[in-house]
Amino acid sequence: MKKLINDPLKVADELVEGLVEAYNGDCKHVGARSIVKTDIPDGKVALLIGGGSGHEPIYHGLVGKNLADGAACGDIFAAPPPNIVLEATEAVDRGKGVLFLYGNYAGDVMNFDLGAELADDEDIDVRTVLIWDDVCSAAPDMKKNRRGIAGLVPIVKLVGAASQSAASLDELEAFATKASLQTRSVGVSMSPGSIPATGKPTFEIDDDVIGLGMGIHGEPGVGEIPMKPADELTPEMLDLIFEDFAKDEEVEALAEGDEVIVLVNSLGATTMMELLIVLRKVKELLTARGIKVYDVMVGPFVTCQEMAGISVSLTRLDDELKAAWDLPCQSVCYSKMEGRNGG
Amino acid sequence: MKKLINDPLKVADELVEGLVEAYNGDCKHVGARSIVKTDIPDGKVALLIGGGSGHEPIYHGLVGKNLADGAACGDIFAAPPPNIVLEATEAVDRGKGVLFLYGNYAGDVMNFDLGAELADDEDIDVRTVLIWDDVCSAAPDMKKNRRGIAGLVPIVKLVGAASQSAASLDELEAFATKASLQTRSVGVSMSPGSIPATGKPTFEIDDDVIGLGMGIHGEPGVGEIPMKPADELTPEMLDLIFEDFAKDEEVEALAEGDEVIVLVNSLGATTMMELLIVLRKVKELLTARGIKVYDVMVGPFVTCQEMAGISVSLTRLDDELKAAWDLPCQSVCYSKMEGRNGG
Amino acid sequence: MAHQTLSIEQTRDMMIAVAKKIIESEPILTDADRALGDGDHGVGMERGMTAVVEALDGADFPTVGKVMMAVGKAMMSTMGGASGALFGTFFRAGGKALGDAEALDGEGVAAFFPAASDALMERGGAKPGDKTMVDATAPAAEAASSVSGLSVADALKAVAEAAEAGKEASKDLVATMGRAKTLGEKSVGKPDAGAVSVAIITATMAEFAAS
Amino acid sequence: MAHQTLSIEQTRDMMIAVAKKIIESEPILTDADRALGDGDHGVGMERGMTAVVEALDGADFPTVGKVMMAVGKAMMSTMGGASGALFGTFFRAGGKALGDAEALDGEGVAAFFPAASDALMERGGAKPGDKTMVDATAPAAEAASSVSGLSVADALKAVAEAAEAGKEASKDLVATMGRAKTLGEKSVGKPDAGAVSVAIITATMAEFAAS
Ligand SMILES: Nc1ncnc2c1ncn2[C@@H]1O[C@H](COP(=O)(O)OP(=O)(O)O)[C@@H](O)[C@H]1O
Ligand SMILES: Nc1ncnc2c1ncn2[C@@H]1O[C@H](COP(=O)(O)OP(=O)(O)O)[C@@H](O)[C@H]1O
Ligand SMILES: [Mg+2]
Ligand SMILES: [Mg+2]
Ligand SMILES: [Mg+2]
Ligand SMILES: [Mg+2]
Repeated sequence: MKKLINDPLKVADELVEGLVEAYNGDCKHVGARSIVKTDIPDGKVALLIGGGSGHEPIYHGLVGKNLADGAACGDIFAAPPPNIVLEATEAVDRGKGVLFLYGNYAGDVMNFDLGAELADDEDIDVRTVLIWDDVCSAAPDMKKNRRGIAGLVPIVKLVGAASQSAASLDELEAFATKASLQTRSVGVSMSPGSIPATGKPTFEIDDDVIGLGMGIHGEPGVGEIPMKPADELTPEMLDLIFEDFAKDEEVEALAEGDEVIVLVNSLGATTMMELLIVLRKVKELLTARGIKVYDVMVGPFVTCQEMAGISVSLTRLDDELKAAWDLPCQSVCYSKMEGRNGG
Repeated sequence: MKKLINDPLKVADELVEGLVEAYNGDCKHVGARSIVKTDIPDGKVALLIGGGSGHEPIYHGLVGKNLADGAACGDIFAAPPPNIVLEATEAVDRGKGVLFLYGNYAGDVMNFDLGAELADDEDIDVRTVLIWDDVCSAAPDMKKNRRGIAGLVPIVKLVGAASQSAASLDELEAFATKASLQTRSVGVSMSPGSIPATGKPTFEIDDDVIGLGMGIHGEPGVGEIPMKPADELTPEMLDLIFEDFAKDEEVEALAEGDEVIVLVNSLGATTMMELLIVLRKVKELLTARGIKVYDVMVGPFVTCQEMAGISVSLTRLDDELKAAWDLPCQSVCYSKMEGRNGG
Repeated sequence: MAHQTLSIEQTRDMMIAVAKKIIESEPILTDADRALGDGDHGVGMERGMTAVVEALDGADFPTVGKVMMAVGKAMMSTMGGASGALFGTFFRAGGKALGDAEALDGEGVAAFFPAASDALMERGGAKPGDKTMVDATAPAAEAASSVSGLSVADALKAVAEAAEAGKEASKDLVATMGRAKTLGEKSVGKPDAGAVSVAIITATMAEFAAS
Repeated sequence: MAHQTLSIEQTRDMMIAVAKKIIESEPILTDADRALGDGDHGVGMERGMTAVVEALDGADFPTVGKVMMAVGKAMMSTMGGASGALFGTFFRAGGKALGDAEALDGEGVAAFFPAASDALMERGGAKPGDKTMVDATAPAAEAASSVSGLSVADALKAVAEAAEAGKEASKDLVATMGRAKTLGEKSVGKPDAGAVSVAIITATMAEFAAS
């Protein structure tokens, strides 16, 4: 795969420099590889996100107006080191503490935890809420072992909105925990992306199969299933989500009258055309169950280079989450006007 | 390339159905294959866009709040037939006439013109403004023969905003003509997309070359150049744009103090990572010339399936265009809050 | 025996025969467009002519002109792309030129093809020599201008021969218009896909009138 | 001749020697991680140890513990990924356990490895048998617990032998943690990449102390 880059080892640094330019002054580059908003008000409870690079527009693309205050960026597919986490934490802190909100991957947890320890040495109050929305990566009773995938986007959107008015770190932590708990995703992979530095594929998969529940780096999921039409695959994906809401004691089953945010995400090379064809079926299946669509997100939000594949995420909303959703937001990854589509 | 679709011949119809669901009630399906806003106020000067499908999120993804009122959608890579154009025209008309705004391709011009003739039979006042921003597709003195590429997105954004308050079709036509005239793009191709119905590539290109100025369907441009680093390619692309503004008698050369919208577009498989690395260089080159960046758009807006390649577009703004830009907008293709990044 | 004139019903049945012939020729048209264009002409014509059969089969028309306009409307509204608009324009303009005639004769043929070909050139901006369907329609129109005295059978025979000759001559031309990839010199030696369609359409009309 | 104790400077030079040895071993580590993991361990360790050399070369430290903590900080802040945090934790915790000692002796070795290995297990959640670097650090810690009476040379010799044995034993284990692709049974027969790093680190420390 031809890639428009310069030094393959400087890709992560250069893309973050470009990201700062995309914000055109609303964000600045901090420390080794962090991006932070320029106008965080004093006394704001801060929201810090982050993770490995190479999955753009997340993670760092979710810094923005009514979104995250900053992001600690790792190298390609690698967690940000603790010193970078510390630099970002110090830059976003306004005396009310900092919420770490990121996807549940071993490397990220270890590095963010070390960063939190370093921040603690600086007397900065840090809490962590992990995102583990990928229902195919562990059973419901082991859900804290699950990976974080595209569900991160609606979660950060909601928590970012809540952080604008959160009275305390406790309050924001509780809100984020609820948003994370109510978000579940299922992903499928069709072909790998390539590693920028080597050009090598991130994993192998046969032409006639789909990796059901496979992770965005090729991590194992439910297993391989035959390639099939969108209208046959979509129900299988949604059933896994419905099943998970039903089996998990910590949440109610999805029921008639529930309102959800629907996210249909492309992992990179899968086209908007395909996402829309899948969305069409998702809407049909939700309507059949009497589940209301509060708003829709569709596009490439969580990618792995030119990987082909999609994920479907549902976030169940209550009135508090709806109010947070309705806030407008602006970022490289996701922007919206006040309100919602169809509102 | 594996594609998540159903009947390959129904792709265009099904994706438009999905698009309607993405709007969650803000848009409706009209006639054979048009999408139209549900809340077009009486007496509004209407804005109609359209073109072939398969390039999502454009064209039909630019219908929305403060954007286009409707879109006439063709089959994959094919212009919408005149009857579809007529159906869309009748659906958006509110008695003040309809502006057709679309990319300059022979098939589209013929079909939209026929549609305009049919609309004229129905006493609907129609004007047409063509988008021909691709500077590599014809010399400045032949610019009406140029193809329309990614510059369509900022143009529709601006004209959509202006259409909210345009007093007459004349006024909107003049505004659109100015926005189109001030927008210039250069594209490069690295690898083809595939035709959904056949799986065949849309064109062939060697592994070690880039198609400079090649069209989004593989149309001929400046020619093939060796594959090179982003920081070497980007100046070549921008120079072609600067040169064009300088050579074209109809516009002033880009000069110190000018303010522009910068769009770095992916044709599909090219990653946001690469777009940001290119944007970084674009910003450096504009700054060196004293050209101010008013706002930035970066992402896959005008695609051709999983084609690899990018385009860079510049739109020079005056106060009238700036005011239109600052309006918020909401659509599947592009959404923003009030104001601008860095504003 | 060869027809002197064609009634409205006969004209309708002639165009149904034309449509079926084109549908059957899809592979030839696909190959022609694949060689020089983007390869979708055969499928597009098949889609358009299938709609033509649906529109004409068992339908009644007040004039022969309305039959031709129905052909144009069906193609225009189902084919999409450049050629849908072009063939739609061709048959609609030709049909209009037939006025309120209730039979097709040599005079009708002499009125139809020049009007149809001129409207096509007007719509598409192509001139003879650009290696488009115009290289078949222009000679056909030229031939038609001198057939007003003949039977519809002889008139269509002359038109079909001219279209066939034009299609053959298009092999030596260099492609320039309306294609994804402009092949320039590489296109020499192969006929233009749209010209092939025009030759098949006129040949089938002539055959029908002769039978 | 073998050292009884190592001064602060000698400890610093020992860790510089360790860093250079790892940098030189990059291909071995890359292969090991490519076989079982995502293949980036060699490059990561090279990046981390290059930073270690920069941090230690010509620098003065108040205690031997601070030398080790500097090693941990350099690795932690440049490697990224799981192993950066893990090695950072390992050396920082071990260094803290050395208190304000101004020389490294058998007692120091006995304090360093158990503290370092426990903190590593605490951080990563892996236990012996999970086929991680823990399968080299845990035996090393075990061996270290009984060397407080020995010279630093003999103490590190015992630790290195245990780490080497643990690395070898890791070949028979089934991989379960911290990898993009979990290979399960397929991983049997090959040593864990991190365990290979630990074996090289301890062996180089022992060599230095023995010389
Ligand atoms: N501008 C034009 N004027 C006349 N004929 C044209 C023009 N552009 C294309 N054609 C005809 O259309 C044919 C191609 O038709 P088709 O493949 O169905 O549409 P498209 O070119 O949109 O793929 C060409 O072989 C040529 O005869
Ligand atoms: N949870 C863990 N506990 C202990 N060691 C681990 C853990 N996860 C990974 N490792 C060690 O890290 C090594 C891989 O390191 P490296 O490839 O540099 O990082 P990554 O796993 O992020 O690619 C493995 O061989 C293993 O020894
Ligand atoms: Mg064609
Ligand atoms: Mg075509
Ligand atoms: Mg690794
Ligand atoms: Mg790794």
